[in-house]
Amino acid sequence: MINDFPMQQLIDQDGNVLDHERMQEISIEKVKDMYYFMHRARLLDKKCVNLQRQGRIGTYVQYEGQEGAQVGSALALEEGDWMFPTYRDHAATLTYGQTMKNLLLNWRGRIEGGIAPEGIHIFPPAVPIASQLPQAAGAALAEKKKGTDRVSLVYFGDGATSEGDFHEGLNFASVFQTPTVFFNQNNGYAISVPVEKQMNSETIAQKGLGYDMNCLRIDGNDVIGVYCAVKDAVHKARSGAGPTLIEAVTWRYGAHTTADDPSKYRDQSESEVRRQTTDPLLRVEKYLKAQDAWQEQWKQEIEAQIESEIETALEEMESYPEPEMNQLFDYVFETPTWTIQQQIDEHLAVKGGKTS
Amino acid sequence: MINDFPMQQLIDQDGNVLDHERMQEISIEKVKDMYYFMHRARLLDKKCVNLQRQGRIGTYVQYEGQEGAQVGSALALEEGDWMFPTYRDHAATLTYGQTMKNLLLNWRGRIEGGIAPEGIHIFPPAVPIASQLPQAAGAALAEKKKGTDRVSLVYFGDGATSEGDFHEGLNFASVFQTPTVFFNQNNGYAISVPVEKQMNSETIAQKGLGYDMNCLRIDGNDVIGVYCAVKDAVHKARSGAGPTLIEAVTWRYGAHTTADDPSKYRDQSESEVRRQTTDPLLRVEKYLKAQDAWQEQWKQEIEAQIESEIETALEEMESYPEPEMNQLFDYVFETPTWTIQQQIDEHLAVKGGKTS
Amino acid sequence: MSVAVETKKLTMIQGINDALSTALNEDERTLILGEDVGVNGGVFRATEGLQEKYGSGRVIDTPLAESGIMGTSIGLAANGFRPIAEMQFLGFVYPAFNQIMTHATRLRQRTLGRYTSPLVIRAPYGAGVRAPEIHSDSVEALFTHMPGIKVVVPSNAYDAKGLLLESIADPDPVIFLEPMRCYRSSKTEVPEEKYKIELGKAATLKEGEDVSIFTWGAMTIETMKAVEQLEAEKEISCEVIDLRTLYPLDRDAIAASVQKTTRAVVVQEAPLTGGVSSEVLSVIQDTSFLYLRSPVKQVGGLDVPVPVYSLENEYLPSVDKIKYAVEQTVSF
Amino acid sequence: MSVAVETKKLTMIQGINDALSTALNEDERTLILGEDVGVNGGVFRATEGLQEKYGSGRVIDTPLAESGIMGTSIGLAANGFRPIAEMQFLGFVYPAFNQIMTHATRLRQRTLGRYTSPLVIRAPYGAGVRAPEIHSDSVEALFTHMPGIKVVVPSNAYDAKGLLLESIADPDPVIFLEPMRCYRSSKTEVPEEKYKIELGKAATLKEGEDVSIFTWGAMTIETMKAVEQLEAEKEISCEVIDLRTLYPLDRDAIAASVQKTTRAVVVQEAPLTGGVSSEVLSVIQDTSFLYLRSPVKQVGGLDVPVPVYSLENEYLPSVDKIKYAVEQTVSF
Ligand SMILES: Cc1ncc(C[n+]2csc(CCOP(=O)(O)OP(=O)(O)O)c2C)c(N)n1
Ligand SMILES: Cc1ncc(C[n+]2csc(CCOP(=O)(O)OP(=O)(O)O)c2C)c(N)n1
Ligand SMILES: [Mg+2]
Ligand SMILES: [Mg+2]
Repeated sequence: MINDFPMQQLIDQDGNVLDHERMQEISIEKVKDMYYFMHRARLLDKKCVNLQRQGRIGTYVQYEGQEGAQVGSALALEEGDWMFPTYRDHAATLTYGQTMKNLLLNWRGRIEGGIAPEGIHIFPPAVPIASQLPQAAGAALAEKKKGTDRVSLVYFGDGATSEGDFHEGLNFASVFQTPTVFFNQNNGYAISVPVEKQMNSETIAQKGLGYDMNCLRIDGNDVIGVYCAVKDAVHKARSGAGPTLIEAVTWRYGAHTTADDPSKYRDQSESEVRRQTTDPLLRVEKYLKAQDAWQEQWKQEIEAQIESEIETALEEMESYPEPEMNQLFDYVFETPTWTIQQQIDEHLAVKGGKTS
Repeated sequence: MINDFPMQQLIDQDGNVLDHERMQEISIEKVKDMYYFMHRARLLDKKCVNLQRQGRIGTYVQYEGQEGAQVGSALALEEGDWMFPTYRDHAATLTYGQTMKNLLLNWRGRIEGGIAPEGIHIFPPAVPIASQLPQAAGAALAEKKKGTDRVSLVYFGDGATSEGDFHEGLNFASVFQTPTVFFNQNNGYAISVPVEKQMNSETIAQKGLGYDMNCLRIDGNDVIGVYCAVKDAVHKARSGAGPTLIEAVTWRYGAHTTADDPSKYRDQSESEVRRQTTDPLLRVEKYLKAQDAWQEQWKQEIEAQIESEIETALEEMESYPEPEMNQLFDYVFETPTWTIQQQIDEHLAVKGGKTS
Repeated sequence: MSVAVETKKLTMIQGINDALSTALNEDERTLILGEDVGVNGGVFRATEGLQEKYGSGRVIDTPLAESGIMGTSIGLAANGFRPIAEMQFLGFVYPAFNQIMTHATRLRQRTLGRYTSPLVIRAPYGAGVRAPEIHSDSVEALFTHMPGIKVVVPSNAYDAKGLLLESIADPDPVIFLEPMRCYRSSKTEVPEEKYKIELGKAATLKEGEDVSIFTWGAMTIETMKAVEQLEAEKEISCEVIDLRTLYPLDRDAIAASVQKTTRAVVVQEAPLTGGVSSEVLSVIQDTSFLYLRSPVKQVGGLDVPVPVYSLENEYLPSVDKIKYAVEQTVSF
Repeated sequence: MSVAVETKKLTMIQGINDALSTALNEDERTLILGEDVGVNGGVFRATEGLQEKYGSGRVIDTPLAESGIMGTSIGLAANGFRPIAEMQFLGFVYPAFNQIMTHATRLRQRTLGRYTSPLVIRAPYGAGVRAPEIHSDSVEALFTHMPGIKVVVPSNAYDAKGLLLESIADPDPVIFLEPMRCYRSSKTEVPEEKYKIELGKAATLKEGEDVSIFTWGAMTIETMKAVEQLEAEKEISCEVIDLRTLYPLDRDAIAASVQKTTRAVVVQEAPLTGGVSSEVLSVIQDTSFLYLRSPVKQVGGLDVPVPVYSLENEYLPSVDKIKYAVEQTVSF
C-alpha cells in the first residue's frame, strides 16, 4: 500500500527541484514569503517555550519542525475560507491572520486567544481530538449551500485518525461532497504513542480510499510541495470536485507540550538529526541558495523585524487587562438565564464582602 | 475501486458452480444442512411477521432474504467462538445455537430473549448501531491473551459503517491483530437510506484498506460462498493472521421492521424480482437439482419438522411465565445498592396496597 | 376586541410537523438533518412531506452517525444556518455527546460571541410505547446539567408547536425532547398561524389547594389520572404544573405554587437518583423552605436501566405510586 | 492485640500507582488500557513503571479513541478480564459515553447475569490546575444518574488506594474520578499492604456541632480552609464529611450528621444546577426533614462551561463562597 502512496516532494531535502514544471508557478518571491512565515512562526515558538519556562505563560504546545506543513497549507487558503486548527497549529493560524498577541494570550488561558481578527474565519483551536472534522465538513457545506466557492481546511494529527469523528467527518464530507481539505500532520507521535501503535496501516493517506476520496501523501517538510498540494486540493474543492485527504509527513522536534518529557518514550537525538536533514526552513534556504536567491542580510532583516513584532506582542500580552468576570457569564447564552443571573448576584455579593 | 472488489461467488444465481476446486470441500450433506438452516430461519421469520400482525409479539425485525449471509457465516464458527449479532441477525444466532423459544421471547420484550443457552457465546443483540464492533475486538483480544484459538464474529449493516464505532472497532482489531471477523451485511438500506447516500464509496469492503486489513466482497446470497469466505477468515484469525472485513451483498425483502413502510422509500417490486433471481434458498435448490441431489420429499420432511419445532417454541413462548419484577432489580449490580433496595420496598408497598 | 384565530385539532406529532414546516417556510436558513428525515419523513412522521415541499437540500437524509450529524450541524450553525438535528431516539444521542458537550454548548463562550450555535436537537424519548431496547431512555437530566443548552419538553400539540418555534428562533442550542407517549395520545386545538411560547415558563394544568405536583412530558398523563382519582376518592385538591422547560426551570411558578399549597410532589419518568426532580426540590428549598409542611416527595423511574418492554410498566412511575406519594405528603 | 503495619507517606497519585501495581500483581486478569499509560506511564504518572513491571500485554497503550477503549474493555471484561480503562482526562470521556451508558452499565441486566462488566474507568478531573480547555470538567453527575455504575471520588492517598482496590474488586462497573488538585496537594500515611475501603461509605474529616458540610474531591481542600476560618473568626462549629462515593451516597452518614447539627451545606465543584449536591439535598429531605432548621445551601461552580484557566478561580467555589453559605445557613 505504501507504494501506492509515495511521499510526494517538489523539493528534496537538499534543496533540489524534483518537479521543474510545477516549480514554474512558484516565484522566488513566493518562496521567500514562505520562508518568512516559517521563520516567523519558529521564532515565536522558541520564544513561547522560553516564556513558559519563565512562568510567563502556562503549559505550551510546541510546533517546531512542523512549520513547513502548517505554513504551506495556510498560504493556500484565500480570504473567506475557513480554518479549523488544533492546539498545535499556531504556525498555520498565525500565517492565516491570527495575531501574535492573541496566540500569546491563548497560552495565558485567555479566551481572546482563540479568536481571530474580524473577518478571518478561524475556529478556536479544537482540544477534543478530531471533533473539528465534522464541523469543518459542516462549515464547508454551508458555503456550498450559499453558492460561494469558499472552502474549509481542517488540521489534525496522526493520533486523531483513530477517533470516530475522523471517520464521520470524512464520510459526511465525501457523501455531501463538501469543499473541505482534510490536512493531516503525521508527526509520528500522539503524545508518547508512535504511529505504528496508532494504526496498522503504513500510511494515513490510504484511509481516504474507504470514502473514494482524493487522497495523497506528501512530505510535510517541503513547504513548497505542501503549498502546491493544498492549492490543488483547494482548487478541486472550489470547483465542486469534493474533499481531499492529505497526509503531510512531518516531525515535532520537541516535547508534546511543555508538560511532557519525550525522553520517556523516544530518543530525542532523532530530532537533532532531523534538524540537520529534513528541516523545512533549512530546505528552503538550500533551495534559495541553489537559485542564488539567498541573502544572509535579508534573513537578518526579517529576523529583526519578527523579533520586534514578537516583543511588541509580548508587551501587549503582558499589559493586557485582567479578564472581566462577565466573560464567564455573558456568553453562555445570548441572554443569561435566571440561574446564571442568580449566581452572578451571589458571586458579586460574596466578592463585595457583603456576607449576609 | 469496485473492480478491485468484485463480488465473489462460488455458486451463481442459477446454481452453477463457479469454483469447482473449492467446491470439493463441500459435501452435498453440508449443502443440505445449509439449506435446512436457511429454511428453518425463513419459516420462523415468516411466522414472526404473522405473529406480529396478530399482536402476539411486538414490533418485529425481518431478515427474510438475508438467510444466506447469516447462515453461511454462522456455520463457519465452532464451539467456544463468540458471536456479536444485531437485532436483525436471528438467522445467524438461531443457527449458532440460540433457541427459537428465546428468539420469540425477544419479540415479547423479554430479557431472556437475548440470552443463549449456557456455553454458547452469543452477546445480546446490539441495538445502538455499531457499538458491538469494539466489543467484538475486545472479546477476541481476551481469547488471544488466554492463548486459545477462539475467534469473534461480529455482524453489522451497511448503515453501521457510518458510525465512529465501526472505525474504532476495525482500528483496534487491526492494531491488536485480534482474531475477529467483521461481517457486514450490505442489504442496500439503513431503514430508508440507500447505501448510495450512506457513503461515497462503491463498496464497503474497500473500507478495510485504511487499516491494512484483509478485506473482500462476496455475494451474501450465495450461502456456500459465504460459508467458505468466512471459514477462511476464521481460519486466518485462529492462526494469528488477524482480522478480516467481509462485505456480504444481500437484500432484505421486507420492511426494516414491522413498524416500517418500505413503499415510502423504494419500489417493493424489486424484492419480488429478487425472490425469483438472487434468492439464497432458491440458489441452493437449483444447485442441488443440478447435482441431482434435490428431493422434494426431503424438503417436505424438514419443513414439517421445522413447523413443529416452531409450534412447540410458540407454545413455550406463550405459556412462558410472566416476568418477575426482580429481573428489574437484581441484575443492575451483583448486590443492590440501598437506593435500589429502597425503591424495591416502596414499589412493593404500593403494589401490596399498603399506601401508608 | 376579539380576533378570530383559525385552529385545527392536532396530535402532538402533527403540531411538531406544523412547526417544522412553518420554520422551513419562513426562514431559508432553517435546515433539517437526520437519519430517515427526508424521503421517509421520519420514523414517527415528524418530518412527513417536508422534503417534498422544501427539497432535499433543506431536509437532509444524513449517514447513520450522530456525532457526524451534530458536528456538521455545528459547522452549519456557525456559518449562518439554523439546523434542526434529529436524533432518531434520545437513546441514540450518546454518540453525539462530545459534540454537544464540548462544542455546541460552548462555542459562544469560546469565541465571546463571534460564533454561535443556534441549533435545535429534536429527539423522541421516554418509555411506554413498547419500543425496543435503548429506545426508551429519558435522560433529560444529562442536559439540564450541561451549561449552554436549554431543555424543552412539550406534552401536547399546542405547546409543542409554540415551544418548537421558539426553540428554533432561540439564538442558542436547545434540546427539544418529545415524549413518544404524547405523540398521538391526544389532540389539542392548534392555531394555524405562527405563535411562540416563551421558554422557561411552566403551564398550570390544574389549580388546587392541598399539594403542588410538578411534572412534565408523558408523566403529565399519569399525573392527571392520579389526580382525578385522588380528588374523587380522597378529596385531596391537587395543583398540577407542567414544567415544559427543564432548563431553566420556572422558578417563580414553582415557588408561587408551593407557597400556596405548602406541599409538593415531583413526578419524573427518569431514574430517581440524580434526575431533574432533585433540581425542582432544590428550587423549592431555595425559595420556599419555610412554607413547606412536609418533605417534598419525588416519584420517579427506578434506578435501573430502562428495561425491555415486558417490564416497562413495572419500571415506569404508576398512577398508584403517584397517589401513594401524594397521600404520604398530605398526611405527613 | 496490635499489629505493626508498614506505611509510607504518599501523594494521592502515588497511592493510585500503588493500588494499580497491587492489583496487577495479585490478579493476572487485571489489565490497564488507555492513551499513554504504557511507555509513558500516563500523563500524570499514575501508571509509571507498570508496563515495565507487568509487560505491554497487561499495561496497554491503545489508539487514541475513547469509545474504542471502552468497547474493547467491555469485550475483555465480559470474557474474563478485569480491565482498568483510563480516560486521559474526564473531559474526554464523552466519546465513550455510548459504550458506558448503553453497554457497560447494562450488560449484567441484559443477560440476567450471564455476562458482566467488572471494569473500572479511571479519570483525572476537575479544575484548578491551570490545564487547557476541556481538561477541567467535573461531570460526576452524568454518572450518578446512570443506572448500573458506581461513582467514587477519593481526596487523599489513603482513600485512593483503598477505594481503588475495592473498585477493581467490585463485580460491576465503577468510575473512579481523581481530582487533579489532590494528586500532589498532600501526603498521607498509606499502608504498604493491601487494604480496601468499602464503597458507599463517607468519611468524617472533622466533627462539629452547628452545621454539616458535605463535600468530596478537591472541594475538601477549600472546605477545610473555610471551616478553619469560620471556627476561628465566627465560632461556628462545622462537621465536614467527605462523601467519597457519590453513587450510592452514604445515606446513613448524611442523615446522622444532619440530625445532629440540624443544618447542612453541600459544596461541589461542578456547575450548580443538576449536580450531585441536589441529590445530597434529596437524601437530607427524605431522611431528616423535621430536623432541619434552615434550608440546605448548595455551593457550586457556576452554570457555565468550565472556562480556560485565567478565569477558573472565578468559576470555582471559593473559600469565601463556602463561608458565606455556611454563615447564611447558620444565621437563617
Ligand atoms: C478526545 C481526546 N482524547 C484525548 C485527548 C488528550 N490528548 C491531547 S493531544 C493528544 C495526542 C494527539 O496526537 P495527534 O493527533 O497525533 O496530534 P499531535 O499532538 O501530535 O499534534 C491526546 C491524547 C484529547 N485532547 N482529546
Ligand atoms: C446509534 C443508533 N442510531 C440510530 C439507530 C436507529 N436505527 C435502528 S436500525 C437503523 C438502520 C440500520 O441500518 P443498517 O446498519 O444498514 O442495518 P440493517 O437495519 O439494514 O440491518 C437505525 C438508524 C440505532 N439503533 N442506533
Ligand atoms: Mg501526532
Ligand atoms: Mg442495511
